[in-house]
Order: sequence, then C-alpha cells, then structure tokens
Amino acid sequence: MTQASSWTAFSTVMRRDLMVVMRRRSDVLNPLLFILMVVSLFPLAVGPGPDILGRIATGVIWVAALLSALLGSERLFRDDFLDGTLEQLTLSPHPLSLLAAAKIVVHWLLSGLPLVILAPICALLLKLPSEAWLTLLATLVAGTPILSAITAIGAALTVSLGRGGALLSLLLLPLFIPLLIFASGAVEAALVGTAAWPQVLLLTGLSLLTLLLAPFAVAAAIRVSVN
Amino acid sequence: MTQASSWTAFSTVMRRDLMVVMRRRSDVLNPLLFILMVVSLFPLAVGPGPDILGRIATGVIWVAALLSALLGSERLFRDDFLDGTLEQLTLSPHPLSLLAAAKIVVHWLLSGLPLVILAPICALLLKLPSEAWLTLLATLVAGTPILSAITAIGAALTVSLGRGGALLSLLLLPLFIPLLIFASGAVEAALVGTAAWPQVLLLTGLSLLTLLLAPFAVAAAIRVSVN
Amino acid sequence: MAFDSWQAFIEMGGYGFYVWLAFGISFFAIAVLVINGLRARTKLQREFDKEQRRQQRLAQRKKEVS
Amino acid sequence: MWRWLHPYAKPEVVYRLLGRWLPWVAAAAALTLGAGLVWGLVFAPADYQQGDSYRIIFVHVPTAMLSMSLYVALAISALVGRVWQLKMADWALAAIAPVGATLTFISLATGAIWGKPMWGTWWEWDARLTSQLILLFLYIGVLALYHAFSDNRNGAKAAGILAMVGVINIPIIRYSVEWWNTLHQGATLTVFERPPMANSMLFPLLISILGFGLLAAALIFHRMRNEILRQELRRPWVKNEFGKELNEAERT
Amino acid sequence: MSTLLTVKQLVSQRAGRTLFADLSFTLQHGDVLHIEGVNGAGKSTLLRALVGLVQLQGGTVEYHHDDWRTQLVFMGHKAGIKAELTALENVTLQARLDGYADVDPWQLLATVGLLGLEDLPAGQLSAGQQRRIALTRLWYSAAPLWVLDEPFTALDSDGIALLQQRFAEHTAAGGAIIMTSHQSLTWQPDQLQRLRISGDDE
Amino acid sequence: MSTLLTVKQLVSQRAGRTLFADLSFTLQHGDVLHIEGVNGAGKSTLLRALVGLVQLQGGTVEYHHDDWRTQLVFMGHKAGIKAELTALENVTLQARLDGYADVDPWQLLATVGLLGLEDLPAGQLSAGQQRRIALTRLWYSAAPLWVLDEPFTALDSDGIALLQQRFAEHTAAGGAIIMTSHQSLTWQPDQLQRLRISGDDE
Ligand code: HEM
Ligand SMILES: Nc1ncnc2c1ncn2[C@@H]1O[C@H](COP(=O)(O)OP(=O)(O)OP(=O)(O)O)[C@@H](O)[C@H]1O
Ligand SMILES: Nc1ncnc2c1ncn2[C@@H]1O[C@H](COP(=O)(O)OP(=O)(O)OP(=O)(O)O)[C@@H](O)[C@H]1O
Ligand SMILES: [Mg+2]
Ligand SMILES: [Mg+2]
Repeated sequence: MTQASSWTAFSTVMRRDLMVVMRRRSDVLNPLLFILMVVSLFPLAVGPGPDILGRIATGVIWVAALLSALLGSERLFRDDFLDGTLEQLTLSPHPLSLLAAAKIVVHWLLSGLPLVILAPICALLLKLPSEAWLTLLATLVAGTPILSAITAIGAALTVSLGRGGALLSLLLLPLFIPLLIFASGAVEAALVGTAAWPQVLLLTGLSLLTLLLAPFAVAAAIRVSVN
Repeated sequence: MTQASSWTAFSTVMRRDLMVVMRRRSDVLNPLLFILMVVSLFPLAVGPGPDILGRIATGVIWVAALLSALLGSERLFRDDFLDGTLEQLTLSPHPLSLLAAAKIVVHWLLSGLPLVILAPICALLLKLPSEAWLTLLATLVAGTPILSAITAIGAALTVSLGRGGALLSLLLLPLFIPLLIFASGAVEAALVGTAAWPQVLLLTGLSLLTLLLAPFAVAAAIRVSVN
Repeated sequence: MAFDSWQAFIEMGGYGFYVWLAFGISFFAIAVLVINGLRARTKLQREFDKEQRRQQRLAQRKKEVS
Repeated sequence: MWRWLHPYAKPEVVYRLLGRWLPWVAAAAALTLGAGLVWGLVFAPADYQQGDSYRIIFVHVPTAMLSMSLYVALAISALVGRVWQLKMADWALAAIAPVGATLTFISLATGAIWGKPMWGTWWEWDARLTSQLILLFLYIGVLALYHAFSDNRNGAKAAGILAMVGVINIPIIRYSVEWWNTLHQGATLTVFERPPMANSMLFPLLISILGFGLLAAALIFHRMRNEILRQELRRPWVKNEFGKELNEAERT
Repeated sequence: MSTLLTVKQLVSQRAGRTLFADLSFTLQHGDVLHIEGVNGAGKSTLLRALVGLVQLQGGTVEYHHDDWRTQLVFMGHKAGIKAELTALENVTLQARLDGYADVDPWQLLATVGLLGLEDLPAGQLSAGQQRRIALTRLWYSAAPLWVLDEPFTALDSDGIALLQQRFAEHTAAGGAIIMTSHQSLTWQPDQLQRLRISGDDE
Repeated sequence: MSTLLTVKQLVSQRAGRTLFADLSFTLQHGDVLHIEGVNGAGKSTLLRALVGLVQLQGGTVEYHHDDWRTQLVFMGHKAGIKAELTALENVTLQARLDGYADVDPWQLLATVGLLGLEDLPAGQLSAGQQRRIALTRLWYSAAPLWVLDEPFTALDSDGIALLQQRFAEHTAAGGAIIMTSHQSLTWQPDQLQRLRISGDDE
C-alpha cells in the first residue's frame, strides 16, 4: 500500500461517515439548525434584556459547542462497533491512527464546523458586543478541534462494555473545563479591551498538541474495545 | 394476561434498562458531569457578579435540563432497535404504551432525577437568591417528566434512522420551549415576590397531561420505526 | 393612484428599501418553492427513466442466465 | 364517509383530479394575488402614521394568517392519515409542510423587515415573533423527519405523529410566550392592535389574503401530484403518464 | 384439529417489486409450515407480517384466538438479547416480559447447554451461545404458535438436534410452527407443509 | 507449495476456562483449513487471534509476508456493512478501504445476485442479501489468505454453491482459506485440513 492509498482510506472513512449522517443534501442543515435552536433557548430562558444576553453570550456559545460535541459522540463508534465495521477498520492495511483521525475530522465537521460558521449569527442573536466577535471566532476555531479529539477518545474507550473504559472517559470530560476557561477568558479580555491573543495562542497550541496525539490514543482505545 | 402481570412487564422493562445503563457506569455519570460543567461554565463566562448570575440562574439550570434530556435520548431506543429487543417489546402481550411509559420513567431517572438532586448545588453555584430555591425545585419536579416524555417521542421517531442527535434535537427543542418559559417565569415570579404557584400548578397539569398522552405517541412511533 | 411618479413609487415615501426588500424576499421565497416543485417533477422523470433502465438490465440479465 | 372517500383515494384518480383543478386554481391565484398586491402597492393610500412602510402588510398578514392555518391543516391530515389509513392524507401532509414552512418564513422575514422602520430593530424577543419563530422550527422538524425516511410511507407516518404533537403544543406555545413576554417587559412592542382600517386598505388586504390562499392551494396541489408520482413510480398507470412524456422527450 | 390461523390473499410489494401476491394458507394445531425461498424472496417479510410487525399491501391475517399476542412466540434474525446483561439476567427478564414470572432460569440454561456461563455478559459469549439464550424462550413458553426466522443460525449440530427435538415435542403437544430455514430439517414432522415463495419473477 | 502461515502452540483462556492449548498448524498455499467445534469451543476466538483482533495467552502466529495485513481478508460474524448506505455505496467504499480503488461495483453486485437492488439502503435488504454485500470482497480482493467465520450464514443454497465455487477458484489459484462452518462443505477441496477444537474438556 502506498502513501497515496492511505490518503484514499482516510478520505473514504470520512466520506462514509458523512454519507451515513447525510443521506440527503438537506441533512447538511441539521447541525446548523441545531446550533441555532440551542442558542435561541437562552434568550427565551433568561429573558430578552440585551445587557444580560451580551454578557452570557460566550458561555452560551461554548455550551452549545460542548453539547454538540457530546451529542455526536455516542454514535461516533458505537454503530461501527455493533455492525462490525470497527473490526474491519482495525484490520485495514492502513494505519489505524490515520483512520481514527478521519473519525475525529468527521466529528468536528458535524459538530465544530457548524458552530464556527454560525458564530457571527449567534453573536448577533445574543447581542455580543462586536469588538469580541473576532476573538470568539478565534477561540472556536482553535478550541472545537480539541473538543472533538477528546470526545473521540472517550467514545472509543466506552464503545464496548469495558467498565474501565467507561470510567476513563469520565476522567476525560473534565479536561474540557480548562478549555472553557481559556476560551471564555479570551473573549472576556477582548470585551474589556485587554489583549486576548495570549489565550488564543495557548488554545491553538493545545489544539495542535491534542490533534497530534489524539489519533494514537483513539487507535489504542479502539484496539482495546474490539478485543 | 392479568393486570398484575402488565405491571410486572412495566417494572421488568425498567429494571432491564437500568441494569444495562448501570453496567456502563459512564452513562450514568456523564449527564451529571455535563450539568455541572454547564452550570459552572457561566460564572466563568460572566464573571462573578452575583446580580447577573442570580438573574440568569433559572434559565441556565433549565437549559441544562433540556440539554441533558437530549444527551440521554439517543440511547433510549437505539440499542434496543439494533439488537432486536424493540421488536420483541412490540410483540409483547402487554400494551406497548405501558412499556413505553417504562422507558420514559427510565429516561427521567437518568436525566431528570440527577438534575433535581443537583438543583441545590446548581442554585448555590449560580447564586440564585434563596427565596427562589423552593420554586425552582418545584418547577424541576413538575417539568422534567415532560422533558422525558417528549424526548421519548422524538427518540422513538428517529430510532431507525441512524442520523445522530442533530435531527432529533431539531424535532425536540421547539417542543421544549413552552416548558422553559413557564418554568423560568415561575422562578422569576418567586424572585420578585409575586405568587409562583399558578405557574407551578400549570406545569404540574401539563406534566400530568403529557405523561398521560405521551406513552401512546411513543408506542405509535415505535411501531412506525420497527416496520 | 397613491403615487405621483415612478420615482415616488420606488421611494415609497422613504421606506422604499424596506418595502422592496420585503416584497423581494417574499417573491424570492415563493419562486424557490415553485422552482423546487417543478424540478422535483423533472427529477421524478429522471428517476422513472432510471427505473426503466434498471428493469431492462434485469430483463437482459435474466435472459443471459437462462 | 369512508366508503364515499374510497374511490377518490385511488392514486391515479386523485392525480388526474388535481391535474384538472390545478390550472384553474393557479390562474385564479395569479389574478387575485396580482390584483391585491397591485392595489395595495399602487392604489391604496399611505397610512397616516406609518407612511408607505405599512404596504408590507399585504404580504405579512396573509402569510402570517396562512402559516397557522396550514399547520392545523397539516395536523388534521396527519390525524386522518393515522385514523383512516388514507394514503391521500399522507400525500397532503408531504405537500402542505413545505408550503407552510415557506409562508411562515415569509411572514417572519417581512415582519422583521417591517420592524426595522417601525420599532427600530430587526429582531426582538417579542411574544408574537418568538412564537412565529417556533412555528417555523416545528415546520422544519416535520419536513426534516419526513425526508429522513427512505420509505415515504413510514416518513409520512412519523412526520404525522410529530405534527400532531406539535399542534397540541401550538396553543401552549402561544400562551406561554405571550405570558412570558408581558412579565419581563412592558407591552411596548406589541404588534399594533387592529385599528379601524379604512376600506381602501382593507379591501386590497382581503384580496391579498384570498390570493395567497389560492396560491397556497395551487402549490399544494402541484406538490401532491409530485408526491403521488414519487410513491407510485413503479406502478403501471404511471408508465402511461410518464412514458408518454418520455417518448416525446426522446423524439425532440 | 382446530385451526389456529387463517391467512388470505396476502400481497407484499416492497420498493416496487412484488414479493408475493395472493398467498393464502391455514394453520392447524400440530402443523409445521416450512417457508422456502431464495435470499430476498420475502420469507422474513411474510413472517413479520404474520405477527403484525410489518404492514402489507393487501390480504388478511386472522388468528382464531382473541388475545393473539399471548399465543405467539416470534424470533427474527436478531436475537433480541442484551449484550450488557449476563445470560442469567437475560433469561430471567425475557421470561418476565413474556409473562412467565416463575420460570427457573438455571434449569433453562442447563437445557440449552449454557450452565457455567451464566455470569458472563452475553456480548462475550459466542454467536451460538447468544442464540441459545434467546432460544430458551421456546422451553418455557406455553404459546401454541411459534414463528421462527432461521432458528438454526449459528447453532452447532448438537444445538440443531436439540432444537428439532423440542419442535417435535411442541407439535406433539398440539403446537404449531411456522419457520424458515435454508438448512433442511433432519426431522420429519407428521404434518409438514411447504410453502415456496418465488421472489424472482417480478 | 510455500508456507503462508505458521501457528505455534496457541493457548487461549477465557474467563478462566481453557479454550485450547498447544494448538499448532501451518498453512500452505492452496490449503483449506476447516475449524470445527461445538458452540463456544473457541473457533471465532482462534480466527480473531490469527488476524490480530484478539490477544491470546500464549503462542505465536507467524505470517510469511512482511505486510501481512494486505495479505488477508477477514470476515467475522458481523457483516461489517452500513445499514444506512446502499449496496452500491457499501461495495464501493469497502473496496476503497481495502485498497482496491478501481473495482467495478456493478459487476460485483451482479456476481452476488444483487443487481436491481443496488439503490436500496442495505438495512432494508434481506439478511442473506446483506451478507452477500459483504461477501463481494472475496471477488475483488487479491489477498491470498481468507479467514472466514461462518461464511454460509444466512445464504440460501444457491448462495452457498456460488461461494464454494469461488473458494475452489481461490485455492486453485494458490490462495488459502481458514474457515469455520457448522454446515458441512459440499465441495471437496484438494488440500483439506480439519482442526477440531474440543472446548468441552475443561
Ligand atoms: C419578525 C417580526 C414579525 C412577526 C414574526 C410577525 C408575526 C405576525 C403574526 C403571527 C401575526 C398573526 C396573524 C394572525 O393572527 O392571523 C401577525 C399579524 C400582524 N402583524 Fe405581524 N409580525 C412581525 C412584525 C410586525 C410588524 C413590525 C408589524 C407592524 C408594525 C406587524 C403588523 C401586523 C399586523 C397589522 C397584523 C395583523 C393583526 C391582526 O390581524 O391581528 N407585524 N404578525
Ligand atoms: N423495509 C424495507 N423496505 C424496502 N424493501 C424491503 C424492506 N425490507 C425488505 N425489503 C425487501 O424485501 C425483499 C425480501 O426481504 P426478506 O427479508 O423478506 O427476504 P428473505 O426471504 O427473508 O431473505 P433471506 O433468506 O435473505 O433472509 C428484499 O428484496 C428486500 O430488499
Ligand atoms: N471477550 C470475551 N471475554 C470473555 N470470554 C469470552 C470473550 N469472547 C469469547 N469468550 C468465551 O470464549 C468462548 C469461545 O467463544 P467463541 O466465540 O470463540 O466460540 P465459537 O467456537 O466461535 O462458537 P460459535 O460456534 O457459537 O460461534 C465462549 O465460551 C465465550 O464465553
Ligand atoms: Mg430473512
Ligand atoms: Mg463463532
């Protein structure tokens, strides 16, 4: 198998997963609409004062990110495990970590990307002051891949019955918290006018690191689950 | 089949589902952690001013309730569908709506009850003024069963599709909104000192009504999905 | 006739942008709906053709087999 | 009742009947809608308070009114479909949903645009606006669910259940939103109460309402025909229907 | 013997193809109805339609008993057991759902040869062992009609023999069986009917 | 003929029971190894261990080829196809994942008798038809070693004959097969080995 065909395998895994979720072209809209709905829940819940909305906007958008990451996670490997696709992936001649990376990308495309795309609209709906928009977007771009990577590890660990795996994934969830702190800190900084780039940079670094390591962790977790 | 054995069937479905979930411990703890994360995110995002926090507290807690209901929804029927248990339920001599009711109860135990238990902690974290605590608890007790009932309808409708959570949330969130508004309204009323009981009563009424009707809708939806 | 001139009609007493935007969006949305319906029909036609061809393939294969 | 409906529930009969009505309804729609809108845009006098901006009313109100009634129609056809197992109700469901969703969208968009000059904001979490937004979401949910099934019969059943659940919720949504909004803030931004409208404005409005109604009917008929074809695509009678066109298309 | 089930003029069209049309039969107590046909002929569809899981395009299925669901055991391609639960738990819960609260799960597990494995999660058992868990139902159920879709799947030859022996007991006691199987029966029932669905001709 | 695979002294213990111990064999090109044993004997465990899906308690599995994953087709109890995708999509994507980008999926579907059903979601096909989708892999793959767990499951007799014919072609071309099956083969391979795992004696 040449390098090129490994790339084919990567894109094939991606295509297959996307096709399952999006049988029809209109299915592309589902994740987008979902984000819009989650975001519009908050104004309905807390009442429409613009001062309040603007201040909680970052929190709301990040909760939406968290939720959409978690909602997609269970399906990430469970169906593959049950129908036997997962063991076929393990046996593929291509490196499993590469295929795991494809899974992470799919997860991000379905949960992170819609949020990045809709961030401006969400910011508008939530009346986030415009000086913070760019920073918000930057934190989302940098941060959502981390969400996808960590959820993928957790999902791979819990996919079979292994109780150890289930508990391990519980340990992973709290890893989101520093992410949330950095991200909201950055937007806060932009709002009060101080420099937000240190946090954004930090997030980007974290993101790269996670994306580099996560595929191997996911691959290892899959092998354990298939056993 | 006598009445008594229908009751046995109800409790058996409940026991089985709970046992399955308990084997995968993370399924139990994930929703709890999620709620805590959502709730602790907002103080981080808006900064520690008690005035704002207190005002958004109800909204945040209720949104957390909605979202945790969504998080547990996929699991509700998907595995049963894939392993053939769902069709066996359909063929059971007991009324399917009764078994559907058991499913609703399980969902509530796993997503509504944790919230009710955690409500005081959440209220504390979000600095909700103490005069509203009781009302908050009352709305949660009355309202979360509605969440579970409606979620079950949506989950049963989408179980055969394998499309993931976005579609499901799309169907469910609009139906949740009145609940959200009534509940946060009640707490608001308690906060400003007016009587909250009319809303709480209304919620209770709605809850009873939903619990009465939802099992039939769920049963109809299951029959469509199994076809 | 509520307007003196073509110009006044376009301007709508200063509200031209809003009025025409509203009518424009409405028209556009309905046009999308109509076109979508018409295209659905052509798509059905294509699907029908495809089905016919599928039947032909099947018939041919059955001939080959027997 | 059932017996009487029965012959009309035959797909080809319904298909041909709709085909016969469609041109007339479409023509009537074009006529009334054109008349109503031209009257409203060109001939009706300007409002003494709102100036010419009020002319949006000729789109906004008809679509807003229709959006609700179409949802109810949707739910009724869902109910009929479930209780009497009529295929026709399923087709109606599939045809009404997109039309209703579009009209809802139009009423939202025109309302938002109207709100900018009148209230100074595109969007406000006002009772009516919010409940209209939720209505749009409900429509989208029904549509998404219907299309998610590869078997249209199951799709119609599933979407029907959702539509029925939704229609029970509509009054609740309406009520909750109304009540929530008045609690949080004064009634500063309510959609203005029905003023004693001059006939010169009322008539074109009524004609537009009729026009939009006819338009919706025409669109629904057309879509129902498509729906019937989609589900009967492999039946012999469709072969007659389509085969002819196919041959013509091949000749040209 | 009295009639259990009358089926008249069933029609099934799936995705535009006619699987069967005008299919009728009656089932007496003691009958074994073996439904045959190639892959995709429509055997599973027919069985699922008989128990009401699928709606067909035409025809009637008439049970000669008011509460027909209690008269029925259906087992499809999917075993319907929970991978997370142990064999013991699966059997116990399944029996309770079927309305038999007082079965002895140990006895059942012994019968199907799973003794000693009762504490493993079913998902960790072998394919045949998982099927055996589901099959325990045939040992406790008092329902006269069994509708079984490929009951021999994943079973070894001992398992198949065991199952056929149970079939013989069941029919001897007046029960009836409707089944599909691509493997031919090694047992000769007294009242065997064969029904061939020829899904090929469209 | 040269050796494909050497297996030495495999030991498997599961949940405290010894499934097999000291199990050794070698596989030559052209060989068919039929592994037999009752339900739960450990056949699937052995096959999964051979392809590296399961780690055993002892022994070595040695492939006489560096890049052994490319030399291998494994098919387990689960078909490994996606119920949501059509037969055509399943075949195409499966071939690409296996590293065969230029197969003709139509041809493959015709071979296994699924022509005309290529546009239906696989989940709506019959059990045997779903297996057939997965089996297309045996028609395009160039891998010499096939490891097949119950390949005849859910197939009708035509399907079984078709598959055995393909087996014959494969071994004639120097390929080797390790398989389990509770149904006996109707085809007599030239180089047939039988390996009986007696899971019974603990
Ligand atoms: C996004 C913004 C808006 C939405 C979603 C909206 C929605 C609605 C709805 C649902 C109705 C009810 C129709 C019925 O009861 O049958 C309505 C009626 C109406 N709206 Fe709006 N509206 C919006 C903005 C506006 C604005 C800005 C105005 C004018 C200042 C306006 C003027 C009216 C009038 C005059 C009626 C008819 C009143 C009646 O017959 O009850 N709307 N609108
Ligand atoms: N939900 C469905 N929608 C559309 N077509 C379906 C559906 N279920 C089954 N079919 C079609 O009906 C046909 C018969 O399927 P069925 O499962 O009854 O076959 P079978 O005789 O049981 O075959 P097997 O021996 O493989 O189990 C298949 O061709 C299949 O494509
Ligand atoms: N993950 C596991 N954990 C513990 N025990 C297992 C696991 N997987 C299999 N076993 C045990 O190993 C034994 C052999 O299982 P295996 O699936 O290999 O049997 P098999 O010979 O393939 O049987 P069948 O003919 O039913 O397919 C079974 O008794 C099972 O309980
Ligand atoms: Mg079958
Ligand atoms: Mg096995």
